[in-house]
Amino acid sequence: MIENSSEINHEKDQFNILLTGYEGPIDLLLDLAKKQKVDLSEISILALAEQYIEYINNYNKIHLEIAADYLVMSAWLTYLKSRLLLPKDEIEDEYTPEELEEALRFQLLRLEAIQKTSKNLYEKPLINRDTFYGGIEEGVKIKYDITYKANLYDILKTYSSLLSKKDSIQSLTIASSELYSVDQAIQRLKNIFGSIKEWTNIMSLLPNFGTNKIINKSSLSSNFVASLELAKNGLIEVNQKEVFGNIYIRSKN
Amino acid sequence: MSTLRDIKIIEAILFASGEPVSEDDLKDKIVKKSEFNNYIEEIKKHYENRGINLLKTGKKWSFRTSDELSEDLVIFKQQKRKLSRAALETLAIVAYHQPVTRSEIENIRGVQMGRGSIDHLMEIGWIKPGVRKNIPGKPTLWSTTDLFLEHFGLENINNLPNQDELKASGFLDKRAAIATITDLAKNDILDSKIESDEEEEKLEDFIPNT
Amino acid sequence: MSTLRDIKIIEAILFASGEPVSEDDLKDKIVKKSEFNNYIEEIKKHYENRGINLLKTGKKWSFRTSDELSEDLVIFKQQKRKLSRAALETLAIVAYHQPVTRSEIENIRGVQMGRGSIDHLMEIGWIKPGVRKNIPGKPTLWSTTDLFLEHFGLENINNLPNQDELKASGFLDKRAAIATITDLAKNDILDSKIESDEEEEKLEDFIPNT
Repeated sequence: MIENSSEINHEKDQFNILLTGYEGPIDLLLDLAKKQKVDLSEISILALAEQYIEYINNYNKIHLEIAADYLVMSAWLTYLKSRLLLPKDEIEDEYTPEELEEALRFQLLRLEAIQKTSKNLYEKPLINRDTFYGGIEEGVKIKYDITYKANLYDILKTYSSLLSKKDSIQSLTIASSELYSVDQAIQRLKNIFGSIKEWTNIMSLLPNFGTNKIINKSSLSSNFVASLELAKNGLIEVNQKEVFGNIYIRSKN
Repeated sequence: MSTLRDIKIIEAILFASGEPVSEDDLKDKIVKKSEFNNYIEEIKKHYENRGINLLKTGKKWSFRTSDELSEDLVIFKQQKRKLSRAALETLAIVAYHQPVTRSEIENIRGVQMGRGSIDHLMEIGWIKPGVRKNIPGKPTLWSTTDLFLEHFGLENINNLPNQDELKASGFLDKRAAIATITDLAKNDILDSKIESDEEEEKLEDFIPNT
Repeated sequence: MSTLRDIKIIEAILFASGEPVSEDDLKDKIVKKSEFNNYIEEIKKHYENRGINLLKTGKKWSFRTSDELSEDLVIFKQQKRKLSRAALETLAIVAYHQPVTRSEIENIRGVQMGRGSIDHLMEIGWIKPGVRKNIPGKPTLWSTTDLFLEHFGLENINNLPNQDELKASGFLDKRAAIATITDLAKNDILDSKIESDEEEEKLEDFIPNT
C-alpha cells in the first residue's frame, strides 16, 4: 500500500515536472510541433494531435488542478482527430475539420510569434540593466519638490490586504455565533427531559432553525452528544435498534 | 566620426557613477591604459563649450554643469517620500468607497484614527471633502480628486479593478483554509435564503428522515 | 565655435537631473522656445557617437549611457528580480495587443493565467488598468505605462520591435482561436466532471464526521 502510493506520487511528480517546463497546452503543442518540423505552417496537425495525446496518456495519475488545461486540450485534439479521420459527410457540425485545423494552427503560430517577440522586447536596452542614468548635481542649485511615492500598485495591494483582513474577521464572528454548542444542547435537554416519559425520536426534539443547514447540522450533533452525556449521568435512556436507525430517548424516572 | 570605445567607456562611467571617479578606477576599465591622458584631453575638448564640462579635482575626474550657467540653473527635483501605512489605507478606502465618512473609514480599517491621515491626504491634494451625509451629526463625505486620478494614471475612478479582478490578478491571496470553509458556510446560508426551496430538498439528504 | 546658451541649459538640466525631464519643463528654462526641436537635434547629434546618448521616451528626454557599453558598465547593474516567462509573455501581449483584457491574454497564451503575472508587472510599474471594455462583465483593459517606455528606451508604443511583422501576419488579432472551441469541449467534457467533484467535496464539509 505504502509502496503503491509512493509510486503514484512519483509518477505525479514526474508529470508535474514535465509540465512545469511548459506554459500551458499550447506551449507544449508548440514544442512538440517544433520537434516535428521547422516550418510550423506546414506541420501535420493530425500527427501533432496524436503525439500530444500520447504524451498526456503516458501519465495516468495526474494532478487535476495543474493538468486540467492539458486534459481539455487532449479531449479537443481527440475530437479533432476523429473529425479528420471520419468521412466528411457523416457528421454535421458548426465547424469543418479544416476550420478546426486552421484555428489550431493560428493559435500555435500566434503564440510562437509572441514568444519570439517577448524575447526581443526583453533584449532591448533596459534601464539599470544595460543602460544607466547619471549626472552630477554639483554646481546646480536644486530645489526639492516633495512628492509622495505611492503608486497604484500600493493602493491595490493595501486595499486587497484590508479586504482579506476584514474577511477573516467576519468569518470568525459568524463561525462562533452560528453554531449550536453541546453546552446549549445539554441545557435545553435538561429543561425538557422531565416531560419525556415515552420513547421519543431525538429528531423531533431538535430546535428548529429553519433552512439554515449549518445550525441544523451542528444542532443534530450537539444534541446527540448531549443525550449521551445525560445518559452517562443516569438522567435519561438512549435507544437505537439498528445501525443508522432512529435514535430514541426518554427520561429515566 | 566614430569615437574610440575606451573614450566612450570613460564618459559613460563618469556619467553613471554620479560622483568624481579616480584616475586608477577609470584606467582599470579601459584597454589602452597608456592612452588615458589623450582620451581625457579628447573628452575635455568635446565638452569645452557645452553645458557640461570635464573637471579634475584632486586625483579624480568628474563632469559638472558649466559654471557660467550656475546663475539660472535651478533644478526642481522631486524628493520622494513614502506615504504612511495609515494614510495609504485611508486613501485606498476613500478610492473604493467614496463618498465615505471618517467613521466609515474607521469601520473598514478596524481602528480609530486621528485627523492625521485625512489632513495629510488633503494636503497632498488627493482627497477632498464633499457634501455632508444626511445622518445625525452630518459628517463630511470624502472623495478623491482629479489630481488623484492624474497621479495614479487613472482616467476614471471606475477603472479601479474590482474585487474579482483583484483576486484574478493576484492581489488578493488565496484565503486561509479556515476562512474558505466558513465562507462556504456563509454562502450556503445566503443561498438557502435565496433559493430556499431547492436547498430544502438537498437538506433532506443529510438529515435522517424522521 | 561657441554653443548657444539655450542648448547648454538644456544639456545641463538633463545632465544634472539624472532622470527623464518633460519637454515642457525644458522649454520653461530656455529663451527661444520655438527653437526647442532644433536645439534637441543639435544635442542629439553631438552625443550620437559618444558614451552618453540623448533619448526620447514618451514625452520626456534623458541622457543615458550608450547601450552598446552595457557589458563594460555591469558595475552599475542593479540586482533585479528576474521576470518569469509567464510574466514576460504577459508583458509582450499587453504591449502589442493593448488595451487588452485578462481573458484575451489567456486566450492568446492558451492557458489560465498564473497568479502573480499581472500584479508583478504592475508592481514594477510597467502595466496599468485602463478603461473597462464594454462587454458583459465590463472587464478591465490593461495597457503599458510611460515607465515601460522609459525603461525599455522606447520613444512611443508604436516603436516596439517586430510590430509590423506581427501585424502583417495577423497575430495582433485578439480573437480566441481555439479557445471558443475548447470552451465548448470543456463545458461538455470536463467541466461536468471536475466541477461536480468539487461540488461534492464542498458538501462533504457539512456532513458530520461521526
